[in-house]
Amino acid sequence: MSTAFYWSIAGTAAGLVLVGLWGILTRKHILRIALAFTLADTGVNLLLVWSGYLPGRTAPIVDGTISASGITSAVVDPLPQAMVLTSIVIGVAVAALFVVVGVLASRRTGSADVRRMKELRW
Amino acid sequence: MIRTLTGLIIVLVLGAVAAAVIPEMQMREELQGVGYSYVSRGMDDTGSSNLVTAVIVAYRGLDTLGEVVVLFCASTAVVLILTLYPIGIKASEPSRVVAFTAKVLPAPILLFGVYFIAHSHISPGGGFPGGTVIASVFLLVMLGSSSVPDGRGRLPAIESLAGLSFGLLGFWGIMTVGQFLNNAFLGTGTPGTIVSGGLIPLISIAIGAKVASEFSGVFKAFRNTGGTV
Amino acid sequence: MISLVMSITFTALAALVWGLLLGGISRMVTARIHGRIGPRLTQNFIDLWKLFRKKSSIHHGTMFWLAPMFRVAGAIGVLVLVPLVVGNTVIVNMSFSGDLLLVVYFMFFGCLGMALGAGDSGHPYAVIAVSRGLAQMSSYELSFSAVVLVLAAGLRTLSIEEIIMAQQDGILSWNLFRYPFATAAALITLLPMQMAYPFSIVLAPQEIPIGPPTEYSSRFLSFMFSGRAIFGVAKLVLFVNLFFGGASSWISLLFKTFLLYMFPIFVSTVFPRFRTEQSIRFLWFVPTSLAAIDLLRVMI
Amino acid sequence: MVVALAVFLPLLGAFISVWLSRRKPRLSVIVSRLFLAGGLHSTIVLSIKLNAWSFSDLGNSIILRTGVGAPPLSINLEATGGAVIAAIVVYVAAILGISRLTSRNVKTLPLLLSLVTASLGLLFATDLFNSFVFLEIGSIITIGLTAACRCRRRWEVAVKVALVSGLVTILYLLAIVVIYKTTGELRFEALGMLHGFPALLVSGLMLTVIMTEIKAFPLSGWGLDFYEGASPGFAGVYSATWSLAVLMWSAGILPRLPIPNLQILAWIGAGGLVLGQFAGFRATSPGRMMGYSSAAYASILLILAGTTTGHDYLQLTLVLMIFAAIAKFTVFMLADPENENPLKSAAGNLLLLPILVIAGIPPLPVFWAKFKLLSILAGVSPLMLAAVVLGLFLEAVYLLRLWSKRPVRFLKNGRLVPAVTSLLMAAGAIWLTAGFWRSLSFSGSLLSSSTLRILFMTVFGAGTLLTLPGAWNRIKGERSYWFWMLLSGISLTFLPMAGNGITFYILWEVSAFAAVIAVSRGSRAAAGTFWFAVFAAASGFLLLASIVLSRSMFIAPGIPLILVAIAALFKLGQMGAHLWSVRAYSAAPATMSAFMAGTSSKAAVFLLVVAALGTGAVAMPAGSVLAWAGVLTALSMAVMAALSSDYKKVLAYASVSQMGYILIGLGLASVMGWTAAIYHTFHHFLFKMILFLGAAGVIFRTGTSDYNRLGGLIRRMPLTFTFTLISVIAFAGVPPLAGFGGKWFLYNGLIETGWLPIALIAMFASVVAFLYAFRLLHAVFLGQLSTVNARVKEAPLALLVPQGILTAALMLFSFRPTLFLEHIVPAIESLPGLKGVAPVINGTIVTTPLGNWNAWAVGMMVMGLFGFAFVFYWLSGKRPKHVGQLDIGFAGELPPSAEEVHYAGNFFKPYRRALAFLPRIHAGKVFSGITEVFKIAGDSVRAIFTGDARTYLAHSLIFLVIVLIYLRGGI
Amino acid sequence: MTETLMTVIVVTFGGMMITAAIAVLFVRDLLSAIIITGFVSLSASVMFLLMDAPDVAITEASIGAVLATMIFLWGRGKIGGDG
Repeated sequence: MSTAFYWSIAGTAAGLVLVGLWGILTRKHILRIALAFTLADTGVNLLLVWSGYLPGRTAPIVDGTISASGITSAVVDPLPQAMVLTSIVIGVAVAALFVVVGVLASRRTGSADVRRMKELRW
Repeated sequence: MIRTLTGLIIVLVLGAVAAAVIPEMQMREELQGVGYSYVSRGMDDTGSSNLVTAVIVAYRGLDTLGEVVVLFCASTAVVLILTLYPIGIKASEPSRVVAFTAKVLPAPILLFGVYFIAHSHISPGGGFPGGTVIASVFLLVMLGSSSVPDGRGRLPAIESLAGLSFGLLGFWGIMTVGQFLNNAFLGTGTPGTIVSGGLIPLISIAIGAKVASEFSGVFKAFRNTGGTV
Repeated sequence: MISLVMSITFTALAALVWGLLLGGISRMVTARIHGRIGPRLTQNFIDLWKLFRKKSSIHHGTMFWLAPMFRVAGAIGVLVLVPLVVGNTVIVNMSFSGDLLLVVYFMFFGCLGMALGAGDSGHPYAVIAVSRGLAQMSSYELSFSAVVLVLAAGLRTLSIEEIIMAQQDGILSWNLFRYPFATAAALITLLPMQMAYPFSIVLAPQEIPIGPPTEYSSRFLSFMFSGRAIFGVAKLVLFVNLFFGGASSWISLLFKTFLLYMFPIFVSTVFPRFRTEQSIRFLWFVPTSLAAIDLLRVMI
Repeated sequence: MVVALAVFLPLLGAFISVWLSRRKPRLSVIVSRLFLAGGLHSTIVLSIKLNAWSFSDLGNSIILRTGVGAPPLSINLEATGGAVIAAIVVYVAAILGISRLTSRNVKTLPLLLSLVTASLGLLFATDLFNSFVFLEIGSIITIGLTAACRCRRRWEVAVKVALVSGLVTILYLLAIVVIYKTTGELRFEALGMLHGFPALLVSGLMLTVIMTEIKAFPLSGWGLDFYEGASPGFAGVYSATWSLAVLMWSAGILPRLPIPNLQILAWIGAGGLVLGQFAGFRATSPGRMMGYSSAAYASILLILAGTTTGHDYLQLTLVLMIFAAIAKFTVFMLADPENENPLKSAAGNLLLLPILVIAGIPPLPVFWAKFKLLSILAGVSPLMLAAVVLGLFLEAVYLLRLWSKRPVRFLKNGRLVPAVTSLLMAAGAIWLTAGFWRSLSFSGSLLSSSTLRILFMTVFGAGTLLTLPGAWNRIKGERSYWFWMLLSGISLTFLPMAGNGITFYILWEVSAFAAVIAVSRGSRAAAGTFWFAVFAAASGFLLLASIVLSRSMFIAPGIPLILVAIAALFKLGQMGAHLWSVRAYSAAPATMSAFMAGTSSKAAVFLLVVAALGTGAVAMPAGSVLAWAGVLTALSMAVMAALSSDYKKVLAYASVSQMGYILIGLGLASVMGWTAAIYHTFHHFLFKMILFLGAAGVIFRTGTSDYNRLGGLIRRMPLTFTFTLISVIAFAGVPPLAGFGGKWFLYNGLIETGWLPIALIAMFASVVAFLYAFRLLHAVFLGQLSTVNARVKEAPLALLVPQGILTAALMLFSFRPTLFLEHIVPAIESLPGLKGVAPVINGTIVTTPLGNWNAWAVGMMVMGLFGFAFVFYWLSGKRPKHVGQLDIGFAGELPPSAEEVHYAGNFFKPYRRALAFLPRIHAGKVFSGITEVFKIAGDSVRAIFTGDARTYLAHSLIFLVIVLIYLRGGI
Repeated sequence: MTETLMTVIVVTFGGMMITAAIAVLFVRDLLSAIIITGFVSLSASVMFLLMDAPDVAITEASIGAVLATMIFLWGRGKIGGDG
């Protein structure tokens, strides 16, 4: 049963990444692209945590319920979680900067359409 | 239309790749690789009962320092850009509901944030969420007042100080045990208590302060441009 | 050394006399064809002497001054580089110092001097004549080069001496018969070389009273006349040597050069004048094609 | 500790400056500089500890441990020798760039300082996730600083960078998921533990990430836009800090990718190099050109990763990347693409060095790496070699165009940056050249005959010395070029001493590019320099290709000979390539033209001699091709010379035409032919030098080289006229002067071999030479003296004395050619592989199987006859008096002004008319045709860079899909 | 919490998240898109919680859901339009 849980999370995460990529490739509005990025980021983060998931265990926080000796079979992998924390913060930092840049860019070109931002090419 | 379809095709192909690769990633029953070591040695090495915090702050403190720098750079860039190229108008008068909320809520939220930061080594939380929560207090206060709070120099000072202390804590480690950002050279204390985990609480505070001041700076910059936030 | 100088002096004087005589004959013949009486045979000698006696009063510069010397030196130089009579050991001059190529290239020496003098005169029409002359010269040199190559490659030698010796087996061994097309080409090029009609556009400016002969007067002009007379003879001798079996005696040399000299004169009188570009194209294509036939024969 | 200081000092500085910059902006700059200086000091200490400067043990490292425990639990920073050197470059660039970046807003300081930390972190990183964090810092700072700098298109660029880095983030994290899930590790070593499908997926993802980050074609779209649109100040700092770090980091990752056959990387790189540089060929903005150049370096990195390993790999990547980074930094610091004003003089000069460094011209540092790379590629695949050489050539072309058009402006206060970076590049050149010194050889063993060697050295050395005094006399508008001429001449002089291909190549290129620089300083050089540089580059690359193809020897039979021959023909400026030679000769400073036409063109003859000997003499078919090329050049260029009316242009055409005879001689591959070639080489040197120096004098005094504005100068410059007259008679081939000898040997050789058609055309060409020879003398020195020039003086002594010396030599060898021949003929006879018989020298007589030539006797005779005529005239009566130049018989009229009477223009009108039936083919048109094809190719390639950021993302994803399909071996 | 319940929650949330994600791309109103994105983030934080990652869940909820949404809202206010 836990395999169904496992695979459905993977499916959700992969689906989010793909939808996000699709959005990045096809949307025109700069904020919409930023949203698509956020979606893809969320998917990737899910995948990361998913990669450290072990069934039937608890969070990697040692409290009274876990004995020090049996800890290796009691908690999930902490490293992916640590990485996701970093990734979330980075994601929001990039998103903030992107939104600011996007806002100023669209005020400059008079439109939030990325197709208008191709003065530089070839 | 063509673009949508092309995008769809690319995405579908990538989906096929994903469909091919995900089944390769069979679920494991046991910890593997470094994960096992973190779990088995984590508490002894770092004295933190929150192993995620142990990894973040102690084992892979360098990543976290980098993460702080990411945030630092992003907020500096945002503030810089919005100062260089100001847009919009000054803040407008807040509605009464907001003003009321802004008076009532800050204290409990602030407490919550401080708790997150201070207990990062024993319970879920940590500098990042804690800092964010504190920053949201700042935001709330800002929304509640008609003028932008004049924190000139204070926010950057906190930012500077927090960043410097993080870095200097790192150097302290080098000078004592030759390992940058080592947290354990002063002893790790009893896991599960507030005063444990070596330097972890200190680093968490530094991170929290930094994150809080940075997000606050960003919000201030946003607020300066006027608008809803 | 002294014998060489004497031999050269003799050759040069003889060529001068013969050249002036030939010139006189040509003036007479032309006059007869035109139905005139024409000048005396000795008219050229008289003219030359008269010019030489008159003192030149003006000059235009160093090169103007030196041009007649170039002309004379160039003409005599060509003459003495060419063997005159087969087997004559007394008058061999400098004919062992160089081969056909040297002679061909040395022929430019006098021309260059003339041209420089004309240029230094500062007279635009003089230079127009030079420009036409050079253009035409470069054109006939194409076919003449082909002829030289035919001879050199066919006879495997560049030495004029040896070219003559190769023609000593009877009249059929003459290059005239061995390489008839090349000879024809060479004879055509002889016309512009002698500035005969239809290639006489070069002379046009001096037919109205402008151009080099106007600027050059008296003694300068006498030098140039002598140079031209000697040069003409030298070219005739060269042609005789190259195509007509050389000369086995002085009589035969005189005879052959005389006959050869008559050729351009007769052609001149019946042809009108080409424009420069017409003559350039004619010389590029007609004689060169003729020579090319023999060149192909030689190559195969 | 030192490592930590090196990496984190700037970060501490950043943390301080974020506060300080609000309070005390100027102090914060100083403090930041101090922190950077401290970091720089640490890196230097590190480099000394690691003995990194020997460039030999680049793998040595000092490790900084972080966190708790040991890897794989914690993260190490590993300062390897190569990374440390790159780190020094990062620091230097940051310190130099700081004033430029903060000049408008000091609040950018924290970002700049953080960028240094991020760069160093990435350079020293050993962990995949740690690298990711540093990559993100870099991206964010790039976006931020791009947006913070004031230039028109910053927003567009910032959006594009943000989008691309967002995609890279996603792909990289996906790769990390797969890696961690599969191996349970995050160190770089984890990549090696992958197998099967995950390995494939990770390779695809990482390759896409890396190629996007390093801006390798075809994933370079955003990078191009970035370099074009970002402010030059930031683009410069970026390229020497962040871009360098990313490249070095990628260099560390690429070989670890779990791809079964890494050579595919090299193919991707080679293909990208060619296609990308085709696209770059069309770039017009300087920034974009630098972007394409950066794509080229990314491609080279891929090639290196695919073909080299171990120490070679470390060394090559390091050298290539750091010097390219320094050079690019310098270019950007000098450039201000926003401004369309023409450059001040200094900027053009300063711009050249970095551009030559990027283009890889020896002995500049990048060259050594490129040379080694090409030698390695020669062993891998000739096709790849060809692709790389073509790509590098195209890159050189547009870089040189960037320089020659000089669309950039020099900054008033920015002299420190170019000074420091130039010093660094020069130091690198010296350092690397010293390192490669053992591979150089000056034994002169390329040409076995010492006589010929000495001959060539004499030509080169004497040519340099004799033109040098003239180079001090400059016409108004020309800039000092004597140094470059001297440099070119010195390298040429040593050319015959070269003992192997690489030595030869270096001397050749130094000489060529020094000449390019010298030419560029003429007052009207703009037209000539670019094509000169292009052909110099083309011949250089061909030569380089042939050298690396033939490995140990200089020339091996087969392909390289053709390459060398084409290289030599380019250098000679033969028909087709005369595009450059004529333009450059006529555009260069006058004395420089003399040097080039008279002296440095002989280097190509030397090359051909060496090449022909290397293959055991020129084989018949190749030889006849050479001869035909020569004879057609000789004729066509002679006609062109006769029909043009510019003094220097005529000399230029004439010079090219005369080179044709040398080619014919060499093509004959017989003793006679070679005697002709060598004889002509030497004498052409003599008389062409005299002619060009004479022209230099005339142009110097009159300021014009237009025939229509000259004339009559014999009266003002009699000595120049005399020298010119003598050399004209000589090169026209009129006995008794020396030019005849060359032709005589040549025709002897041609008739001996039976190449009669060639002989015929050559003879015709030599008569056409007569046309321009006379026209030259007339139009410049004879005819009417223009009133404008009525007061000009004789040429300066600096020009006259060399002419006098050369004329004396010319006269000596005209009358006594045997003095020359008795050394040369035995030397040529002793060369291997030449057929035919040698001319026999007996006293003053030279005899061949066909004829004989006694120059001494002929000369004496002519002198005697001339003297006789002269004396005869002199003695025979009263001398005439000199009259004014307008005092001419003019059909009874008074001639108008001197100018109107001087007849110089349209001189051989009938000739032009007679030639009218020929189709007029301009070499310029042929080359613009070729250029057009290149342009179309470039346009179709660069069409993929639509400018829409999402297209760039699609490129990355499509590339990912293709790579995955390829790696999987099909769908 | 039983395995079955967890699976049901995950499948439900997963389906909603993907639907919502597609909706973000296609919904007309930008404000709705931003709010839907916030919803996706919030759902993700629930999933993190289910995967025994409370730290991540807290962070995602506070940073990913709230902070990011605020930033987007600010951006929308500055740009306007609903493209």
